[in-house]
Amino acid sequence: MKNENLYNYILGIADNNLILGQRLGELCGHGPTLETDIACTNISLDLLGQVRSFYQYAAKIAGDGRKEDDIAMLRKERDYLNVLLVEQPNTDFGYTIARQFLFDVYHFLMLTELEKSQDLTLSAIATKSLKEVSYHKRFSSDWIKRLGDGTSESHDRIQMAINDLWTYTDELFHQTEADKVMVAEGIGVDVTKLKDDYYNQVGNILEEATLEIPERKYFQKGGKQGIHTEHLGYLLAELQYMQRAYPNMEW
Amino acid sequence: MKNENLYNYILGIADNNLILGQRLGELCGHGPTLETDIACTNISLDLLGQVRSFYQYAAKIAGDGRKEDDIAMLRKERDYLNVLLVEQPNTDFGYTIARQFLFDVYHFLMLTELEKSQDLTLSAIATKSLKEVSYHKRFSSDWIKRLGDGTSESHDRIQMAINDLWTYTDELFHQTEADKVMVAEGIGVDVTKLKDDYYNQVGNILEEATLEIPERKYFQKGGKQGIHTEHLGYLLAELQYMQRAYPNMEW
Amino acid sequence: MSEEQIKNLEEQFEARILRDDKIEPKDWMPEKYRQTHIRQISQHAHSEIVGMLPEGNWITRAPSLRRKVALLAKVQDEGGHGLYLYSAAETLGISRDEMFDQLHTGKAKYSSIFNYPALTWADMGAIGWLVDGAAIINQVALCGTSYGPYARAMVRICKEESFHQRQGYEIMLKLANGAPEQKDMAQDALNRFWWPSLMMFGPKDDESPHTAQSMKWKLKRKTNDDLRQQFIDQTVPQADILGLTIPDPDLKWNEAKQGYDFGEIDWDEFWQVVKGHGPCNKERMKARVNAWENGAWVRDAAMAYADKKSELKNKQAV
Amino acid sequence: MSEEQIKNLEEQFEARILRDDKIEPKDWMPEKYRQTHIRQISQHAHSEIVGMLPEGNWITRAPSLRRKVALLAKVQDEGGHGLYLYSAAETLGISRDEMFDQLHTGKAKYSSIFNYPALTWADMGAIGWLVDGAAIINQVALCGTSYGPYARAMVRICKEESFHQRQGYEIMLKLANGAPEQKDMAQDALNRFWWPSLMMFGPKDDESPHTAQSMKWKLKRKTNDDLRQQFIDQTVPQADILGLTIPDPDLKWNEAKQGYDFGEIDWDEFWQVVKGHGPCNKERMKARVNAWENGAWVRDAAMAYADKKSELKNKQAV
Repeated sequence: MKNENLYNYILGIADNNLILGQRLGELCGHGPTLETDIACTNISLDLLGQVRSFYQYAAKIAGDGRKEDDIAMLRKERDYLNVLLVEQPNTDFGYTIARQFLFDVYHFLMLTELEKSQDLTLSAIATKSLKEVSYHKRFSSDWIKRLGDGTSESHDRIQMAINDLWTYTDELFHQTEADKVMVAEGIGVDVTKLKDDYYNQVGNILEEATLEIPERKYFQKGGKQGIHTEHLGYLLAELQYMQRAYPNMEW
Repeated sequence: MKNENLYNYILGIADNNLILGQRLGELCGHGPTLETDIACTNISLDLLGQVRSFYQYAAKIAGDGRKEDDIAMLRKERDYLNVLLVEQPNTDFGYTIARQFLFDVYHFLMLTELEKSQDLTLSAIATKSLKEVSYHKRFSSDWIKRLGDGTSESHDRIQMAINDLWTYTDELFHQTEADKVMVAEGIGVDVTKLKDDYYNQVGNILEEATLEIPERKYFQKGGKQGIHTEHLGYLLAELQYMQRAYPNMEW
Repeated sequence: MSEEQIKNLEEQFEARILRDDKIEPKDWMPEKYRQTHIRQISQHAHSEIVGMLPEGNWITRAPSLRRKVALLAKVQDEGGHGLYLYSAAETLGISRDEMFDQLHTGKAKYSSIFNYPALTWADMGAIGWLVDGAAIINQVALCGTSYGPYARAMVRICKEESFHQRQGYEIMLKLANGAPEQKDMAQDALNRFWWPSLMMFGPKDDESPHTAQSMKWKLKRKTNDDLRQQFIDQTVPQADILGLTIPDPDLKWNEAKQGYDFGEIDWDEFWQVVKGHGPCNKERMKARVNAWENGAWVRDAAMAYADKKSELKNKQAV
Repeated sequence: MSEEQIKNLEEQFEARILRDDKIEPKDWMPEKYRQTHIRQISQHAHSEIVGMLPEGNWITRAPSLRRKVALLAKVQDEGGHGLYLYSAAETLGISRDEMFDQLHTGKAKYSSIFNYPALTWADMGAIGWLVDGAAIINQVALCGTSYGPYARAMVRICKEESFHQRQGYEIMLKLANGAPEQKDMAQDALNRFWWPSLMMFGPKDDESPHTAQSMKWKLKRKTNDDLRQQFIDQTVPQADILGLTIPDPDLKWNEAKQGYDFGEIDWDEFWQVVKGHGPCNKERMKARVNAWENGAWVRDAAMAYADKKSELKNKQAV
C-alpha cells in the first residue's frame, strides 16, 4: 500500500466509531425509556454514518479493490484498531452512558483538531461529524449528571461504571506509529496534547455530577495495536456474520 | 443426493446434539458449583462426540466431498433441523436443567428405538450413545428433584422454566417427511409412538419433584422445518465464526 | 347534565364528524369515543414499540454498513412513531406509564405480526415490503380519521412508512436479483410473511363486530376484507416484478371482480397468535418488560434529578 | 505441649521429610507448614478454576468439532484438577467455601497467566504448549513434595497436563504448517504468551524470599530461575520445529552454560498483573463471582433437598 500510514491512521479513528456504533446498536429497542432508546439509536446512526465516510476514504487509499464493507467487516480481530474503551459491553445503562461520555469528550476534542488537518477529506468529515458529536457529548454529559446527582442507587451505579471504565481512558492518548507520521505531515491529530483538556473536562462534569474522579495508577491498553479484550471477538462474530456467510454478494 | 431422506433423517437427530452441546459449552466455567460445571461440560462433550459420528455418516451419505465440519458449521440457519427446545438460551441454571431434562427423556427413548434400526451404523451409534444419555437423564432428573423439592425459590424457578419450555415439547414428536420414509424402511424411529411414554416419565419425575405438570393447548414448532427462534442465529454466528472467517483450512 | 343535554351534545358531535371536523382534546366527546380511541391509539403505539424488536434483531448483523445505517434509521423512526402516538393517546387522559403497564400485563394488544421471528436478512426486506405495506393501507385511511391528534400523527407516520416500504422493497429487489442463495432467502421470507401479513387486516368482516362503529368515527373507512383485497391486488404485481412466488396455490386473477381470488387464511393460527401463543409473544413481552424493569433506576434518577433542579430554581426565584 | 515437646515434634517432622516420608492429614505438622500448604494448594486450585475461563472463551468458536470436543475435555479436566486440589486443601482444615471466599475477595491469588486474554484460536495452542508446559515443569517437581494428598494429586494432574501440552503443541503444529493466515496467528499467539509464560516461574531468585523454606518442605525442588531456564531450554527447540520465532532478540545459545541466554523480563508488567491490574483480572473475578452468586439459589436448593432426604431416612430408620 502506498500510503499505509494514512490508511492505518484512518482506521484508528474509524474503528472506534464502528465498534461503538455496533455496541449501541445492540441496545435498540431495549432502552430504559423511549427517549433514551431513540437517542442511543441516533448516536449509533451518527457514528456509523461517519464511519462510512472514513472507510470509503480508506478504501480509496488502499486502492486494492476493497470497498467500505470489506474494510468494515472482513478484517480479522487482530486488525481492528479501536481503543478498548469502545468495545466494552453494555453491562447496564450506567456503563453505556459512562462509556459514551468518556468517549464523546475525547471524540469532540479529537475532531476539533482533525478539522484543521491538511488532508481535506479528513477535515471535511471532521466538520460534518463535529455537529453530531457535540450533540452526543451533551447527551451523555447530561445523563452523567442525572445519574450522578439522581438517586443514591444511580449515583453508585454510575460511579462504579466510571471507575471500571476509567482504566481504558489513558489509551485514548497513546500515539501509534501511524499517528506520529501523520502528525508530522500535518494530517493527523497529536492526541497526547488533548490529554489535559480531556481530564479537565471530564473532571468538571464528574464533579458537577457529584461523582468522584477515579485515581488510577494502572491503565489498560492494546486496542490500538489490535490486542483487544475478549469481548471483541463475539461482537465481530455478529458484525461479520453475513459478509462471511455470503461472500462476494451485493446487498 | 442419492439418499436424501436418510441424510435429512440423520441431521434431524444430530442437529439436536450439536445445538444443545453448543449451548452447554457456553456455560463452561460459569456453573453454580464445580461439580455441576464439570457435569454440564461432560454432557456437552458426550453430545458433541455423538454428533461427530452422525455427521461423519451423513457426510458419507451425502458423498459430495463435504466433511463433518462442513455439515456442522457451513449450513445456513434455515438448514439446521434441530427442535426449538434445544436452542433455547441458558437463562439460568433452572432453564438449563429443565431444557436438559425435557430433552434427555426424549433422547433416551429415541435412542432406545434407534438401536433397533436396520441401519447398522445408526444402530451402533445409538448403542454407544445410550450409555452416556442414560447418565444425562439421571443427572437432569436428579436436579429436577433437587430444585423442585429444594427451597421455595428453587421450586418457583424450576417450575417457571418447565412452564416456559413445555411449549417446545410437542415438537419432539412431530414426524417429518424424512422420518416417515425412514420409519417405513425400518431405519428410522416412529417418534409419534414415544409420546405417551415421554409424558408419563416426565410427569412422574415432575410429580416426585413436587412440581406441576403444565397444561398447554398451544405448542411451538418449526425447528424440524428449519424455522427457528431468533436465538439460533446468534448461536450460529459463534459456532460458525472460524469456519466462515478462515475457509478451507485444516485445524 | 340531563339526558336531553347529553343527547344534544352527542348529536352535535356526530354532526361534526359527519362534516369532517376534527375532534380536539378539549372538545366534548362521548366516553365510548374516548375509550375506543385510547385503546386503538395505544395499541398502535405499542405496535410501533414492539415492532422495533424483530428488526432490532438484525441491526448487529446487517450485511453492509449502508443497510445497517438504514435499518437503524428505520427502527429509530418506529420509536419516534411510538412517541407521537403515545402523546396522541395522552391527550385523551391516559399516561404513558399506564399504557406501558397495560402492555406489560397483557391487557393491551399490539399487532400480532411482530410475534413472528425475523430469521434472516431477507425478513428485513419482507417486513418493510409486506408488513409496512399492509400497515400503510390501514393507516392512509386514518389520516382522515376524526380525532385530530391521531389524524395528524398519521399524516406524519404515513409519509415515513411509505419510505420504509420502498426501502424494504428495495432490499427484496436486490436479493431477488442477486445470487441464487439471496433469491432463495427472499422467497423464503415471502413464504413466511405472506399469510401473517394478510392477517394484519383482522378477522373477516362477518367476524368483526366493531366495524360499524369504527366506520362512523372514521377510525375505519373500509372493511377488513376490502383492505385485505386492496393489499393483495397491490402486492401481487410487485411480487411478479421480483420474480417471487406468492405462497398461495389458490391465488388467481378474477376478471369479473377485477381483483385476485386467494386461498383460505389459517384463522386458527390467527387466533392462536392473538391469544398470546405465537412464536414470539413471550419473547417480545419479556424483552419489553426487561427493558422497563432494568430501566427503573434510570427513570427514578432522572425524576429525582429533575426535582432537585426545579427545587433549586424555585429557591433561586424566591 | 511444652516448648521442648514441640521442638521434638518439629525435629521428627523435619526428619521425616528429609527421608522422603509423606506427611498425611492426621499427622502432626507445624502450623506454618499447614498454612503454607493451604495457601499454595488453594492457589493452585484457584488457578485451575480461573484457568478454565480463557479456554472456555473459545469452546463455542472452536474451528472444528474435533477441536471443540478436545477443548471441552481439556477444560473439564481443569475443573477436575480443581476438585482434587480443593479436596487436598480441605484435608488441612479449610472448607471449599472459605477458599472460594478468599478467591472472590482477592485474598487468595491464582496464576497471573490467566489474566491475559485468549484472543484467537491460536491462543488455545499457545496456552497448551507454553502455559501447560510451564505448569508441568513446576508441577513435576511437586510429585515428590512432602504433603501426601498434594503429591498424589500432582501425580494425577501431571499425567493429564502433559497430554494437554501435547494437544496444545499439536494445535500449533497444525497452524504453523497451515495457510499463511494460520501461521501468522500462531506466531502472534507465541508473541503474546511468551513473556507471560516466563513470568509464571515467579520473580527472580534474589527477590523470592520463600524459596529456602519451600525447598526444605519439597514444595520447591529447584529455584524459580532454574525452572525458568529449564523451560526456555526445552521450548526453544520446539519453536524451531514449528518454524516460529521466539519474540526475544536477546535469545541465544550459550555454549558455556549449555543453555539459552535471554532478554530481560518486564517485571513492571509482572507486578502490575500480580497486583490485580492485568488485562483481565477484573473480568476473571467478575466471571467467578457472578457464577458463585448466580448459583447461590442452586446450592441452597441442593442443601435443602439433601437435608429433607436425610431427615426422611432418619425417620424411616426410627
